[in-house]
Amino acid sequence: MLSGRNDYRELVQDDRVSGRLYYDAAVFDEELEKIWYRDWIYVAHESEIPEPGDYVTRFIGLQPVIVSRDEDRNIHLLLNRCMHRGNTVCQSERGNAHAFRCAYHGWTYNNRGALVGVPYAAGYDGSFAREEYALARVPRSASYRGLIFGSMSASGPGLEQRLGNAARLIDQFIDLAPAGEVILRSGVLKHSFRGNWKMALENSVDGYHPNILHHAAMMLITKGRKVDMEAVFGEHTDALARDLGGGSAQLDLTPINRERGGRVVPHGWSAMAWEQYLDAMQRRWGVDRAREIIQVGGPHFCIFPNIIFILNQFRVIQPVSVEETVVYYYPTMLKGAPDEMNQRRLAETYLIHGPAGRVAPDDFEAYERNQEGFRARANEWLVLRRGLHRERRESAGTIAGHETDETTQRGIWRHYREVMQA
Amino acid sequence: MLSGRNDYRELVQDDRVSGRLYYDAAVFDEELEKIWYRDWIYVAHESEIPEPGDYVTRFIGLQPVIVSRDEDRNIHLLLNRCMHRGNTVCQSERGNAHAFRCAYHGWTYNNRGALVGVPYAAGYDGSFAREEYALARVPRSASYRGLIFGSMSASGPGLEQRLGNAARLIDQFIDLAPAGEVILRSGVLKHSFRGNWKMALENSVDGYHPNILHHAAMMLITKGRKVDMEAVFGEHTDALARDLGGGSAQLDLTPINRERGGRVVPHGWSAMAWEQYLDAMQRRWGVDRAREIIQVGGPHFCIFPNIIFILNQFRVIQPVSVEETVVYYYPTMLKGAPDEMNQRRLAETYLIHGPAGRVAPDDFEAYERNQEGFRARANEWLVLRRGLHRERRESAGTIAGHETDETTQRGIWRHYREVMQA
Amino acid sequence: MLSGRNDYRELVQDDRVSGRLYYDAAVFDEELEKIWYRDWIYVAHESEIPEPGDYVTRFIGLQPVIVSRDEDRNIHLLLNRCMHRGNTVCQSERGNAHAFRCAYHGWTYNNRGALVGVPYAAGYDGSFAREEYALARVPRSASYRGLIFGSMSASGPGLEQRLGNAARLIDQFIDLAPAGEVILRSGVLKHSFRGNWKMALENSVDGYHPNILHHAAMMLITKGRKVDMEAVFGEHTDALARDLGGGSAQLDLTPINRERGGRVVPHGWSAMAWEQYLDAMQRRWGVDRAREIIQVGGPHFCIFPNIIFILNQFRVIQPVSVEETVVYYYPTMLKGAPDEMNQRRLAETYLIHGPAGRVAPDDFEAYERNQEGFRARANEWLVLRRGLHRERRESAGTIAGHETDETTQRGIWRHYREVMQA
Amino acid sequence: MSVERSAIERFLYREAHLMDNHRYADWFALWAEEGPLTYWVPCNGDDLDPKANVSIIYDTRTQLRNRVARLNETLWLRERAPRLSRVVSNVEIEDQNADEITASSNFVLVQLHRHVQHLWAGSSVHKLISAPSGLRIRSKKVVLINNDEPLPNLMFLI
Amino acid sequence: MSVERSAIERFLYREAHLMDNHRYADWFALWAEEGPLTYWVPCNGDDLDPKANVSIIYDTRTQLRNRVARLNETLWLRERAPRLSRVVSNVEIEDQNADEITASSNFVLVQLHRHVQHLWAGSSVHKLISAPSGLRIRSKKVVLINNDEPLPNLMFLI
Amino acid sequence: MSVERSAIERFLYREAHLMDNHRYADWFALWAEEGPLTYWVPCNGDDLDPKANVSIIYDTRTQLRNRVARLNETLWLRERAPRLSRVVSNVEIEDQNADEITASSNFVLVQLHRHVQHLWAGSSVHKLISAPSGLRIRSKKVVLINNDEPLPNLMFLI
Ligand code: FES
Ligand code: FES
Ligand code: FES
Ligand SMILES: [Fe+3]
Ligand SMILES: [Fe+3]
Ligand SMILES: [Fe+3]
Repeated sequence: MLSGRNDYRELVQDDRVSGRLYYDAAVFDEELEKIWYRDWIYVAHESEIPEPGDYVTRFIGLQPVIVSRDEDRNIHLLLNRCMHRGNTVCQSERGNAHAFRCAYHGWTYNNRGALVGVPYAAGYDGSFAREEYALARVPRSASYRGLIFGSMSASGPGLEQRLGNAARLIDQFIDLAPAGEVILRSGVLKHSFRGNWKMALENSVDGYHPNILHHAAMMLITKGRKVDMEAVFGEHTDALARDLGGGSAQLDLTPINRERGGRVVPHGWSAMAWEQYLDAMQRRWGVDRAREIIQVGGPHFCIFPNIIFILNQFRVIQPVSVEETVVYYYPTMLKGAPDEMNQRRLAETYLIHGPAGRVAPDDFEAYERNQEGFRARANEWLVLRRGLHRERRESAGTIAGHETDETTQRGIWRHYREVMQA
Repeated sequence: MLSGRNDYRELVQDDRVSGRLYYDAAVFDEELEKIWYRDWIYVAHESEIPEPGDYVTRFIGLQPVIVSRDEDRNIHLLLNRCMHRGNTVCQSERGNAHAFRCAYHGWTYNNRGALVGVPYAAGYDGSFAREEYALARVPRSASYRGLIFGSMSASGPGLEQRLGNAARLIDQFIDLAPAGEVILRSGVLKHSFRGNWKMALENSVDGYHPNILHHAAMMLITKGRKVDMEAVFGEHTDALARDLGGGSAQLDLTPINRERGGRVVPHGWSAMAWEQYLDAMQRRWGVDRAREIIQVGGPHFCIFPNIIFILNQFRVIQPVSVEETVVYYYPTMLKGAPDEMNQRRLAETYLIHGPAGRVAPDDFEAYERNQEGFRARANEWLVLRRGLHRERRESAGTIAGHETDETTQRGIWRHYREVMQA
Repeated sequence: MLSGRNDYRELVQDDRVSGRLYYDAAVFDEELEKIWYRDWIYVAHESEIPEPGDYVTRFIGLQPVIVSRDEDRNIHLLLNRCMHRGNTVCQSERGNAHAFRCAYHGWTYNNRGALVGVPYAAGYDGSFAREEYALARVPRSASYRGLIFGSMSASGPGLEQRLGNAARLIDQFIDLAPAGEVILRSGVLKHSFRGNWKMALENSVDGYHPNILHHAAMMLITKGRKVDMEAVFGEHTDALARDLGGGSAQLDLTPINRERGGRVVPHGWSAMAWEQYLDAMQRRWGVDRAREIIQVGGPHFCIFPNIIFILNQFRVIQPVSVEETVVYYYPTMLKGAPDEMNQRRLAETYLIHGPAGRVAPDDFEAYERNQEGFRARANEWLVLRRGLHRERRESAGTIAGHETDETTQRGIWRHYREVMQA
Repeated sequence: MSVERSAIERFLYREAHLMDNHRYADWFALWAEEGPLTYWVPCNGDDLDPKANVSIIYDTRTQLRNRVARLNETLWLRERAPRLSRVVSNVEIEDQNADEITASSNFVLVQLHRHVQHLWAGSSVHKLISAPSGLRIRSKKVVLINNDEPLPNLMFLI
Repeated sequence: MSVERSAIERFLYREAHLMDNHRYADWFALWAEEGPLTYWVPCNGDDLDPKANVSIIYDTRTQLRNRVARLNETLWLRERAPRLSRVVSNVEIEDQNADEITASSNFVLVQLHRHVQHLWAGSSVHKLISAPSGLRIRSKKVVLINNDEPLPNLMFLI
Repeated sequence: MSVERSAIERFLYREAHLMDNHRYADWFALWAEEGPLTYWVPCNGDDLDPKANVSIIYDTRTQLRNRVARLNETLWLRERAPRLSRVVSNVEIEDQNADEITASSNFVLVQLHRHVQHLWAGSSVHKLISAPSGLRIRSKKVVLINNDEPLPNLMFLI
C-alpha cells in the first residue's frame, strides 16, 4: 500500500532525487520495512563487550536490541522486550549481567535470552514450555572483523556477500592495528539533528563540501603550516570519489596519503612512538606490506545504510523519525599500537567530531538548513549530476570520479531505488 | 473503515493479545468511538457537588463535560462548548456558579444548560429559538449509589444492567459507611504516564505483580511486623482473581480479610474510634450484618473502562492519546464514621498513591517500560495464559482463579474484543 | 482524494459551519492546496525593502520565500532553497545582500535569483545550464499601492480583479498619507496562538465581540471621557458590517467617523501637528477631498485569506499547522505626515496589539478557548445566523448588515466554500 | 549613596514575588512616585529605538498605570490566570552614582497556562533610586531571548 | 540568634546538592533530630488543609523515614534513576526569632528520565532551627507551579 | 588568600554574561595567562578519565585557543548564532588554599536557535587563581545533566 503511494523510479532519478524522500513519513515507514528491517544493520563491535556477561543495548531501526556475550563468549542479539507483557528487561546502555530480570513480574532471562526464572510458577501448567518464552532473537546476526551486524529478516544474502567491495576497506581500516584488531572501549559521542538520516549518510562521502562548509576548521589545519587543502578536497586533488556498489561509497585519499606517507602519521609525533609502531607493524606484516598499509592509511567510506568509517572512528547513523536522526561516533584504538598513537586517535575524535567538535557541527547545521529548505516545494529536486561526465567504471565494477564529484551519492541512491522499488 | 483495518479476533486471542493494541493510533480512535463514546463512563460522584450551583468539569473520552447541580438539586451533564462559536464556557475544574458566561460574545447559560442571556438580542429575530441553543447534553446519564455515569450514545443497556455483578461490589464498598454514603471532597491526586490507558486498567486487578514490583513498599509494610505478604498476594494466598463479566474484574481478598477481621481496621487504631465505628455500624445494619460488612471489608475491583475501587479510594482512568494517560485518585470518606478513621483513609491515599506515593510510582515506571518494550516488534504478543488451568466458573457466572492469575485480564480482554469487533 | 473526504457544502452551510474545519488536519492540507498555494497571498510591502539589495524573508503557506529588491529596484519573490541540495540560502528575516551564498557547497545566487557562483566548476560540463538552476520563483507576483502579493499558481485571476471592492479600501487607508504612501519600517509584533488561522480572520471583522470581550480595554478608553462605546460597537451604532465579496469583509465605521471628524484625529493632538497635517493633505488633495478623506478616516477590513487593515496597522495571518497560527502586526507610517502623528500611530500599535497589548490578548485567549471547545463533538456547529434578517444587498454587490452582525463571517465562509469545493 | 548587591537582590526577589503572584498594585508601588518612568520590553532585537520601532512593551507612567488597571479588570484572567514561578539570578550592579543605581539580572520564568508549561528567559536592567521608603524603580528594561519570535500572550508582569 | 541570608543560601545549596545526587540518608540528616517534622507538597492548590485534603507529599518524621527507606530500596531506581539539576534562588528570610528561621526560595529543577527532559518549578518555605551541628530543617513546604496538574513520577527529593 | 563567595559569584556572572553574548575573546581573557589550562565537559557520565574516553569537550590551552578561533571564524554562526540566556546559582566555595579556589555552581541555560528553544542544565566546577588583574580560570569542568544523551550542536561557550 505504501509502495503504491511512492514510485521510487520517479522520485529517484539518475541525476536528481526528490526532496520528498527526506520529509514524507510514509517514505520513512517504508524505509523501515525495506531497509532497516531487511538489510544487514551494524549494531556493535565485539570489543565493546569483551567479557562474559558484558552487554550493550542498541536499536535496529526503531527496535530495541540487547547485544550480549554469554559465559561461553558467544554473542547474542536479543530483543529488549519481556515475553510476558512486554516491559523492557534491560534499562542500561552498557553493563555486565548474567541475567536480565523484568521488574514487573520478575520473569528472568539469562544473557542467552533463555527464560530461567518465573515467580509463582504454579500459575503455569505443563502446557507452558519455557523454551517458547525465550527473549526474541534478531533473526540473523553475523560478524566481520569484530563488527557485529544484525538483520531482522530471516532470509537474504549473507553478510560478506552484502559487504562486497566494502569488506576489503574494513580490512584496510583494521590492518593498521599491529595486532590486527581495533578496540572500541573509549565511549561514544552522541550527536542529534532535526533532519532525515540519509543526509548524514550522503554527507559522509560528499567530497565537495569540506573546504567550503568547514572553512573554519581548514583554517586551523592550515594555519602556520604549508598544507594545501585544495590538493586534498579541492579542484586539484588526486583523491577519488568511488561508488563501491550496494550503496556503499568511498572517498579514496590513497593517492594523497602515498605522497604524505599516510594519514596515520600525523605531524608532531614522538619519533619513539613512530619507531615502536613501525616495528610492531613490520613484525606482523613484514616490511613491505607494513609500509604499504601505513602509506595507504585509513580508508574513508560508508556502508549502506548505517555505518561510516572516517579517520580513526566508526560513525553510526540512527534514524529516530523522518526528520530526527542521531549520529554516534566511536573512537577506535589500534590493538598493539603505542599508547601515544591511540591517545591521539581518541583526541582526534572528540576534537573534530560530536556536538562541540571542530568539524561536525558545520554538517549538522547544514542538515537542519536542508530540512528547512525542503519546505519549499516549487522545485522539489536535489541535483546529483556533478561529475557525471568525468567518472569512469573500474575493473572491480566500482565507479570512480573526481573527489569532489557526486559519484558517491549516485551510488547510494541507485542502491536505494533498487531496494525501495523492490 | 477503521474496523476494517483491525481484526480484533486476530489481535485479541484467548491467551494472548497483540502489543499493537497499545500503540496504534487507529486502534485508539476506534476505542473512542466504540468504548468511550458508547459505553457508560464514570464522570463524578454526587458528593463532589453537594450544593446547588456546584459543578466540576471532566472529560468523557476526549470531550469536555460540565457536571453541574441546579437549584432543584438535579444534576446535569453538559458539554463545555458555547453554542454560538464554540468557546469553552467554564474554565475551572470545580466551583459554584449559577450561570456560565462565554467570554467571547457573552452568551450566558444557567447551570441547567439553558441559554439565558444573549447580548444585543436584536441581532436575532423570531426564527431564533433559544431552546435550540441550550448547551449540548451528554445523551444519557444515570447514578448508582452517588456515582454519576454518562454515555455519549443515546441508546444501549441501562446503567444497572451494564454494572451487572459490579453493582454489589459498589454496595460492599459504600456499606462500610455507617450512613451508607461515601463522600468525595478531599481533593484528587493526578498522575500521568506515557503509555496506553489499558495498562492502568489491567494493572489494577493484576495480582501477580505486587510482591515483586512493589517489593520496597512491602518491605515497609512487613518491617517489624509479622505480616506474610506471600499469604496476601503470593503463592499461598487464599485470595481470588475474579472475572466479573462485562470487562469488570476483582481481586477478592475476602478470605484473608475474614481472618484478619477486615482491612477497615488497620492496626494502631484508637479503641475509642473502633468502638464508635462498630456502634454506628451496628445501629445501622444490626450486629450480624455489621460484623459481616466489616469482616469482608472493602472490595478491590475495576469497572470497564475507567473506574477502579482500591482500598479507600476511587481511581479514574483518563486517556489522553494512544500513549498518554492520566490516572486520578479520589480518597473517599465514610459518612458517619469517626474522623480518626476518615483521616486515616485520607492519609492512606496520598501516602500510597499518586506521583510521590509508596506504591503507585512503581506501576507507572512499569507502564513506561512497557510502552518502550512495545517498540520491539519481532514478537508482538503479550501472554495472558497464567492460571488458565486452575480457574473455575462460579454460580454467578463469574470466573475465579488464584489471586496471582490472569483470570482478570482475560475477562477484560474478552469484553474488549466483543465491543471492538462489534 | 482529500476533497473526497470533505464535502464543504455539508460542512459550510449558509447560517452555520462545522467545528471540524478548525481541527481536521486533512482540511488544513486541502486549504494549503486550494487557498494558500492558489490564491494571491500578501507577502510584504515595498517600503520594507526600499534600497537595492534589501530583502525580507516570508512564507507563502508553509513555503519559505525571499522578497528581494535588485540593483534595478525590481522586486523578486524567490523560494529560499538552494537549487543544488536544498539548503536554505538566506537565514535572516531582513537585511541587505547582493548575493545569497549557500553555506553547504557555496553555490551563490544574486538577488534576482540567478546562479552566479559554483565552486570547482570543472565538476559540471557544458550540459549544465546555469539558467536552469536559478532560485525557483513564486510563479506570479504583483503589487497594489506598494502591497506585494504572490501566488504559487501560474494561472488565475489578476491581482486587481481578485482584490475587487477591497482595492478602494486600500486606497482609503493609504490616501490618508499626504504623500500618498505608507511606510512599513517600524518593526513587527509577532503573536502566536494554539488555534486555527481562520479564527483570526473571522475575528478581525467580528463587530459583535469588542464591547464584551474587550471590556477592560473599553474601560480604559471611556474612563473619564464621554465616549459611548455602545454607539461604536454596540446595539445603537450606525456602523456597518459589510461583506465585500471574494471573502473580504469590512466593519464600516464611516458614519461614526463622520460625526467624530475621523479616527485619524485622536484627542490630545497638538494643534500644530493637526494644522501641518491638514495643510499637507489639502496641498495634495485639495480642500474638499482632503476633508472627505480625513473625515472618513482609515478603514477596518480584511482581504481573504491573510491580510487585515485595522487602525494604523497591517495585520498578517500566518498558518503554522491546523491548530497553530502566528499573527504579525506591522505599524504603518503615513508618508508626509508630521512625526507626532506617525509616532502616535506607532504607539497605538504596540499599546493595543501584540502579546502584551491592551486588546489583542483577549482575542488570543478566546481563540485558544475556542480550540479547546472544539473537542466537544456532541454538537459540531458554529452559528453564523446573527443579523440574517436585517442585512441588505448594496449597489456595489456588497452586503451590509448591522455592525454587530455576522454578515462579514458569512461572506468569508461563502467564499471559502466556493474555493474549497472547487 | 551606596547600596550592597544583597540589598538589590532582596529588592528584585521581592519584585519577582509580587509579579509571580499577580499583585499588580503592590508591584506598581515599587516604582518611583515622581518623575518619568519607563518599562521597556524591546521587540525584533535588544535595542531598537522605541520611538521609531514597535516594542513588546514600552510604557511611561500613564501607560504603566493603564496596564495595571487592564490586568486588574480583565475578567477572563480571573477565571484562569497563568501560574508563574521565576528564578532571578546573576544580579550585578552595573553602575551606581549619587541618585541612581543600575542593576542587571537574568531570569528564567516558568509559566503554566491552560495546562501548558511555557518557559520565558532573558535579562533585565533596572534603574533604581533610593527613596525614603526604600529602593524604587525608575526604569526597567527586559530583554527576552525570543523577542524576535512569535510570542504567546504575555498577560502578566515580567 | 541571628543568621545571615548567605548562611541560609549555603544551607539550601547544600540541600539541593544532596537532593540532586539522590543522597537520601545525608539529606535526611539535614532534618532536626528532635521534635515534629513536616515535609509538605500541597496538591490542588497551594494551601489546602492537609488534614482534610490530599497532598502530593505530607510526611511527618516516620513517613519521611519511610520515604527515604523506600527510595533506597527500590530496585528499578537503581537500574535507572532520574538525573537532576536544580538552581535555587530568590532566597529570602521571611521571619526570624529566637528558635526558628523562616526562609523562602524559588527553584527550577531540570529532570532527565528515560531520555526525556522534564522541568519542575516552584517555591519552597523552610523552617529552620540552629542546632549545634548547624542549621536543621523543622518543616519544609514546596509549592509546585503545577500542583493541580497531572504529574509524572516524583521519585526523588524535591 | 581569601576570597568571598560574593566575589566568586561576580566573577561567574561576568563569565556567564560573556558566554551568553558570544564574546569569545573576552571570555578567553578570563583564563590564566600562564600554566596549563583544562576546559572539560565529560561525556557518557560525569567522571570518565578523559585520557581514556571521549569527552564532549576536553581542551588544553592550545585547543581552547583553537576553539575560540573556530567560533570566531565560522561564517554560518555569523548568519545565525544561537541566542543564549543562563542563570548561574548555587555557588559554593568547595575548597580554598594559598593559590587556588575551587568553586561549584549550577546553571540553567535557555538557548534559542532556528526558532527552537532548547534547555541546557548542569553544574560547573571552576578552579580559580587570583591574578593581579583579578580572578582567572585555571580549569573548568561542566557536568551536563544529559551528557550521555544525544545532543544538538553545542556551538557556543558553556
Ligand atoms: S512484563 Fe515482564 S514479567 Fe510481566
Ligand atoms: S463563542 Fe460564546 S458567545 Fe460567541
Ligand atoms: S546545497 Fe547549496 S550548495 Fe550544495
Ligand atoms: Fe562534513
Ligand atoms: Fe501495582
Ligand atoms: Fe478583538
